[in-house]
Amino acid sequence: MSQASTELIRISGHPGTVPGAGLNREFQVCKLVDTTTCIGCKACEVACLEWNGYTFSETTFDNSYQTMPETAWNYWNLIKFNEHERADGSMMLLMRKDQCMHCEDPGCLAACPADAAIVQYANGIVDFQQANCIGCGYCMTGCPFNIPKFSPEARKVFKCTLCNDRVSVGLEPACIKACPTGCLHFGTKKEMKEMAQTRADQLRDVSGFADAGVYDPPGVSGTHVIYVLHDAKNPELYGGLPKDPHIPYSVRLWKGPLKWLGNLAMVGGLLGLAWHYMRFGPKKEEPIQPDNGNGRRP
Amino acid sequence: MQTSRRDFFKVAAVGGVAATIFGFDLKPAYAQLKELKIARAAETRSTCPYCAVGCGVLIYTIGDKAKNVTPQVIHVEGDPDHPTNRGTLCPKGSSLEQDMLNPRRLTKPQVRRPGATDWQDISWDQALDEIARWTKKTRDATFVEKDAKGLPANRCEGISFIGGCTDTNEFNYLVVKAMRSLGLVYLENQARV
Amino acid sequence: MTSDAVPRASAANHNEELIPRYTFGERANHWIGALSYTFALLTGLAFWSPYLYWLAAIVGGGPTARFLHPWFGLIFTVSLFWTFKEWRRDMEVDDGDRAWAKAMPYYIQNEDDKLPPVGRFNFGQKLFFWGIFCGVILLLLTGVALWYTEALPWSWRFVRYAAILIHASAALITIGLFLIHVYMSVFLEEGSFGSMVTGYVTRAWAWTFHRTWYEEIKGGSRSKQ
Amino acid sequence: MTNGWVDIKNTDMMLIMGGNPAENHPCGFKWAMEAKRNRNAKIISVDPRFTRTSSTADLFVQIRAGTDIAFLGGLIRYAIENNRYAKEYLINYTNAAFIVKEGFKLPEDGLYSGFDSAAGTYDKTTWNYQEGEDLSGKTDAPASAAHAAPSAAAAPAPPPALPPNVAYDLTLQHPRCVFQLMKQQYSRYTPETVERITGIPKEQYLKAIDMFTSVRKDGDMKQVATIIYAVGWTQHTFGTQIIRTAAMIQLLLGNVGRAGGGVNALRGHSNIQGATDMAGLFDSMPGYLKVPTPTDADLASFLKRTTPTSSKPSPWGSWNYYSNTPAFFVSLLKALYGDAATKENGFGFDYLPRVDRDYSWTHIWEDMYNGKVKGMMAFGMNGVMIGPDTNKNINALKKADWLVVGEIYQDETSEFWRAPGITADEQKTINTTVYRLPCAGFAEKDGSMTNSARWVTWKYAAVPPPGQARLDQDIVAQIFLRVRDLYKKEGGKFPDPILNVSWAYADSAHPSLSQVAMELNGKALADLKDDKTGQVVVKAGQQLPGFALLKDDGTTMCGNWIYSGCWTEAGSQIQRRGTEDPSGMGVFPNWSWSWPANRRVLYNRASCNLDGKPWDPERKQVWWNEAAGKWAGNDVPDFKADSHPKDHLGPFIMNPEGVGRLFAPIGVLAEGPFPEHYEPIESPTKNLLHPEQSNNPLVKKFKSPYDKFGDPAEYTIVCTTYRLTEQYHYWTKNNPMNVQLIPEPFVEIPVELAEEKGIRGRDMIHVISARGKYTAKAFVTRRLRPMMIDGRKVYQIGLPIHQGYRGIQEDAERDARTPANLLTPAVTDPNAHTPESKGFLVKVEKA
Repeated sequence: MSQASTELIRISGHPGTVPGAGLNREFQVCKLVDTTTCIGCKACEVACLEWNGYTFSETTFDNSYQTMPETAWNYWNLIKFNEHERADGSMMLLMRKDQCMHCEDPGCLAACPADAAIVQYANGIVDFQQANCIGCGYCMTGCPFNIPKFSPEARKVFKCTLCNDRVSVGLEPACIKACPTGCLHFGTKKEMKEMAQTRADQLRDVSGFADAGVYDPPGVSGTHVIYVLHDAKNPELYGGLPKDPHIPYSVRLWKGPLKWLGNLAMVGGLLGLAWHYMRFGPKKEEPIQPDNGNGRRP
Repeated sequence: MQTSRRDFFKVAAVGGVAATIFGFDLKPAYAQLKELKIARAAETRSTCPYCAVGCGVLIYTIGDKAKNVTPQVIHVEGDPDHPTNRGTLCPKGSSLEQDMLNPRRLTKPQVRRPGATDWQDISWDQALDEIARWTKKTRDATFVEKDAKGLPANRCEGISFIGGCTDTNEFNYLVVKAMRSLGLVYLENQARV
Repeated sequence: MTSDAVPRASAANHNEELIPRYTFGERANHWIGALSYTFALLTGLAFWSPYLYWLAAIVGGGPTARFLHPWFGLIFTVSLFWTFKEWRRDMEVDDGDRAWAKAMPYYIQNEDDKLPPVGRFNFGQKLFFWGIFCGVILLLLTGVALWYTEALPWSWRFVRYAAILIHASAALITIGLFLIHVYMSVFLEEGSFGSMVTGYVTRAWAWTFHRTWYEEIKGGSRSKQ
Repeated sequence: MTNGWVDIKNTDMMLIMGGNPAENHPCGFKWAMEAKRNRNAKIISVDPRFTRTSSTADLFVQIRAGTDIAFLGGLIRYAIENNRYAKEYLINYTNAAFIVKEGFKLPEDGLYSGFDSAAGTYDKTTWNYQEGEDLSGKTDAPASAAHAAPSAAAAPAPPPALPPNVAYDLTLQHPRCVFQLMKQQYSRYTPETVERITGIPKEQYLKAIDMFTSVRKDGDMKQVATIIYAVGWTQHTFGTQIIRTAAMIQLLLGNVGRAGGGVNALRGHSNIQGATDMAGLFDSMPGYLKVPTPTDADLASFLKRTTPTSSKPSPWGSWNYYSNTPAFFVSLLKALYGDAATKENGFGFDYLPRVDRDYSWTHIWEDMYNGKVKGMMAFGMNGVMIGPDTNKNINALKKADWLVVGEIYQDETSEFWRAPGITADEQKTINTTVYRLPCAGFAEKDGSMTNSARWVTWKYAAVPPPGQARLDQDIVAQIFLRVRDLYKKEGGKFPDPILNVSWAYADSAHPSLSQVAMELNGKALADLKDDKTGQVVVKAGQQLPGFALLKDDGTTMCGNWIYSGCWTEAGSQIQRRGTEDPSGMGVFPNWSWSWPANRRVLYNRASCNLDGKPWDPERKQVWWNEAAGKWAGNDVPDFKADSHPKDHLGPFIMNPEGVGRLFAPIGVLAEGPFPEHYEPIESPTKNLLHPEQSNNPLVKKFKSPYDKFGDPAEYTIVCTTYRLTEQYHYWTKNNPMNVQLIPEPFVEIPVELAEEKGIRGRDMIHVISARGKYTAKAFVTRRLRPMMIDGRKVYQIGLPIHQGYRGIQEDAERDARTPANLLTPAVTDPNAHTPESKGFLVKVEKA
């Protein structure tokens, strides 16, 4: 994509300006995951694997339908299962597709030290550029959703690309296309938000889920993957979806005040030493004086 | 195909590390988008072989169906035009690529002889000749023209044919035609169980 | 420095005589440590700020820098632990150091003649050593966590959060100490740098800066250790 | 399916029972979700375990496996008692008003009238309508006795037939009218009884049936409910009767024929609908025509026996479409035997084998085990794994002379001789010759498949078969042609059908499937003339436009009458790709082609009231156009196009009655006109309705040493088997992607049972039935709960069926290599001959 570099609105570890900063596109893309119509079929998992060219990895049965405990560097999309018993004793099988949330304010990108290893396109997609990735793993610390995963073989970090190879030519992501029940939907952020809200209202008014709602966490300025939950007050039930995700405070401290304090200290130190040299000059050795007995100089 | 692609990925990944170890990357290309892997691939319309929803699938193959290309599958996804599935596929349908590109596929006729503990290869010609011979021998030995009450039977009671779930209508019809002509009554199908 | 108001003593002919200060092992270890620290410093700085990311190019680019940084850190740690083993006694803080510490402003203002005599290492050097030592312990612990971030389970993510802060802070402390160390040994205190290269100092140098130590060893002269 | 996949979006209420569409038909299930999202439709999920379908349901009810008739019977009772049924529909479109013959007895003791306990069969004479006229209001009916008497007296001579004129009572008050009998039959199915049988607490049960019947509150016809099922109903020894109960409910509530309604069987495989249509089954001929039996002396007597005559209230009409059976069957014979089928030889009728008994699936293995069946050809069919009682099947194959397996992967059937437990020494004693032929995968062959909604869709080949693999049709053709050559050269037993069968494909060893599809559609063998005008409608040699033109005089040929219209002179209809849906109701009239005659919703005349106006004007399917004097619609009317509503022609045109059958008379079903609850052959309890007749009286058990049944005192746990959404039968265990999703076999067991047995999740356990032992890891879950059955705690466990002894994990010995069907019993439904695999008894042990 020739225009891709101009459409970058954020670049990790980048000194100076960003070519697309301030660029206003007509719309940003968004993936809507309606967990209330998810049937946990894992079509999205397979479609993701197939499209992205990853294949078999060893798994073991773990008293669950869940394929593996967490997403992996070569498994970007995982449905998390939770058998949940409601207060009235009725069962719920909560299923949530876990993948990169494509945060508006991405913690991975904030933490990344490598120039352009993580970029954010104007359409909202946060993309890892493995060619620039140095494999430091800071993105894994910066992400509040436990998404970026390190490949020991490639020594790079990988995650969902929101199929930007498909999106850039006008197709929908592979998982979206596959989803049999339409629990996954793709469109503009504005429309997905409206659609999610309509569904949440329906769940509240028709299906009796008083706490139904939309998950679009403000802590990361919203995400480009949003959820409809039966119980938006307890997102943790859905395979540990954080209640109030945000870039970790330590990452903010590290990339913010600490960095400026450190820079100041280092530059200040250098200047101070230079000043000292100019003010006091070098220490020179002196000829040995006879001992006057008190151990001090005469 | 599938193995080589995986290997290719490994090589690419290792090569990438090597390139960055030995090279300099002062000027990163800001963002390199992956090319769409099916951009100009040939597209064939088919039907998923699994359940009876009958989802339309698009099979993408190498080349553009030109004469000098032997097509091989590179990707399968749902047919967005199909009114039932509208492009969607379940986890089985989504993995159809690996159903075709599967190293476990049978690729040659084999025979297991009486008392043998393993398979041996056999030519198609010989296999078909032997099967035809068995069929005739068993039919002639077990054919019932009239039953105990003297009523017409015309049954071959020594051979059964069981048909599978993915056989096409036309194949099923040919089976009925051939097998009923041989007098088979033990004619059953996945449709029963 | 005082002027030539006081004529050179009779021992003047000894002033330029060389006496051993650092063994070959100590010097080799120092320079292994110095190089590994410098490398870790440069690569670390590359990761510290986008404006210094170009530093990574010095070692062949970001991935290589990331790959080597922890290894050089480890080398430095090993080197430092060896130093610790060798110099632990020399680095013990004693009563004399307390007096020296009170007189530190004189040291800063190059009025060394107002300082109490010191042994092999002065209190400043001891501070430097222990500062680096503590810093490296922190760097090591947090560095391992950062090295294998992927091995830390998500439920232990607080370790990651702590590690990035502590690693950076500890690094900043060692950088401060490092700058002072390099400044003093290379620029400020003439003869220091040479001593770590050749292993020898002049008697005058020893007498000037480490008089107690000088008194202890003054019998010795340039000879193979 | 009476309706279709997309049509589900039009519904207001779904009862999903005996099926798990979210897992097994995910892409079809989207339309259920669409109904939920767009119409606020509700889903009631009734299942032995909480499935992923249940997770989307508005109400989940856990039922004991095999007690569905009790559940549904109670629903019928509730609907009648609470005036939640479609009265106009019921009277005019069903046989509710028909009067049943005197002497008919309901099964209060578990048996209908006419049971011969010695033979274990029914004399169905009394399962018939009474001949007569309108008896409305004449409850005391001496006339009926008069009518009943002669038919009872005439019993021995001809086999009982339906009377042409049926006595009826439109007030539904006559004590022997179908409605009253049905009411009486299900009056025993009170919520309390249902609770004791099914284990569903009464309050929950009432909530479920109240929710379902709420669509017909006070008889209001606007809303529509659908019933969706799959083999969870079929695979019982009373499977057909469960489905009939559902059909009765849908008739009672007036949901059949309507958009968003119907009785919808979700077939489990891509083309078993087509395989059934094509009659790859012992007991039918293509297009659901009957098979000849030894007692059919010739074609004429066969046609007389199999062609129904209409049976209805005299003022009503009945199209009785199967009255065209002679045209369908003769055209089929012309397709099968071509020029060798002449009027003189009964169109080759005698070439067909005569079917005298049950040759179905379980009998194949029984008879092979007994040394009768010597050879087997299995194409794409993993016989060892699929049927019940794997051990028996393996031991049967040991006794066969030869086996031909056409497959794309190494399967258990072709390797039965080295199944786990068979030593090398034992292998040397197995004398079966096995040929394993590499076939083509789905993407490598063209042809048409028929989905569950009866849409016949063509697919194209994308790639050539790998290596030496060949197309399945080529292999069968080549075997057949070689056999034919042998008979030509050497002669043999009755070679005529083999030599005379029409195999006139351009390349006989590689038959072109489009040519075969054209044969299925049929063509004119002589110029066909319009009966009235005498003008030629179709010229000799032309493709037929549809089955209406089929003739019984040998001037047409047609391989399958219901497929007539699929490949006409206008071209291939099954390759059409029109995406337009003008009505917005998911009809898609120009997408591929649906049998019969491109109708998408069957019996759609019933979507209108007597006057021909849609019950719900917002969901208009077909309607009577008075001006044009014709039925018109968004769908093709499944009806006689010019039949004025005043003619009162019945909408169920395939029945001789012209109406839907609440009561199934004489020949329709083996074990009774109304479904009755019977326990599975292996059940933890006696039948609480009639302990003396616990099981279906018509179920036969085999006598081989493998046909053992468990004592409920020892085998206390109810086990059910099923598929998972991640895997497809015994096929995807060869596909790494699917193996990754479900890497190992497991058994779902309730937490309470696990605690009792000291089993933790991931522990290896044995599941043992009287027939075999299955080993897998325990999946301890709260989605299965212990149930109270008549005051006693009963556990249910669930067993996915996918793994066997050949596959990625199996070959790496990462699992115990035990097929699930080691456990299941070889007992079948007496109507459909489908084996029981959904409810049987086991015990569980820690491994």
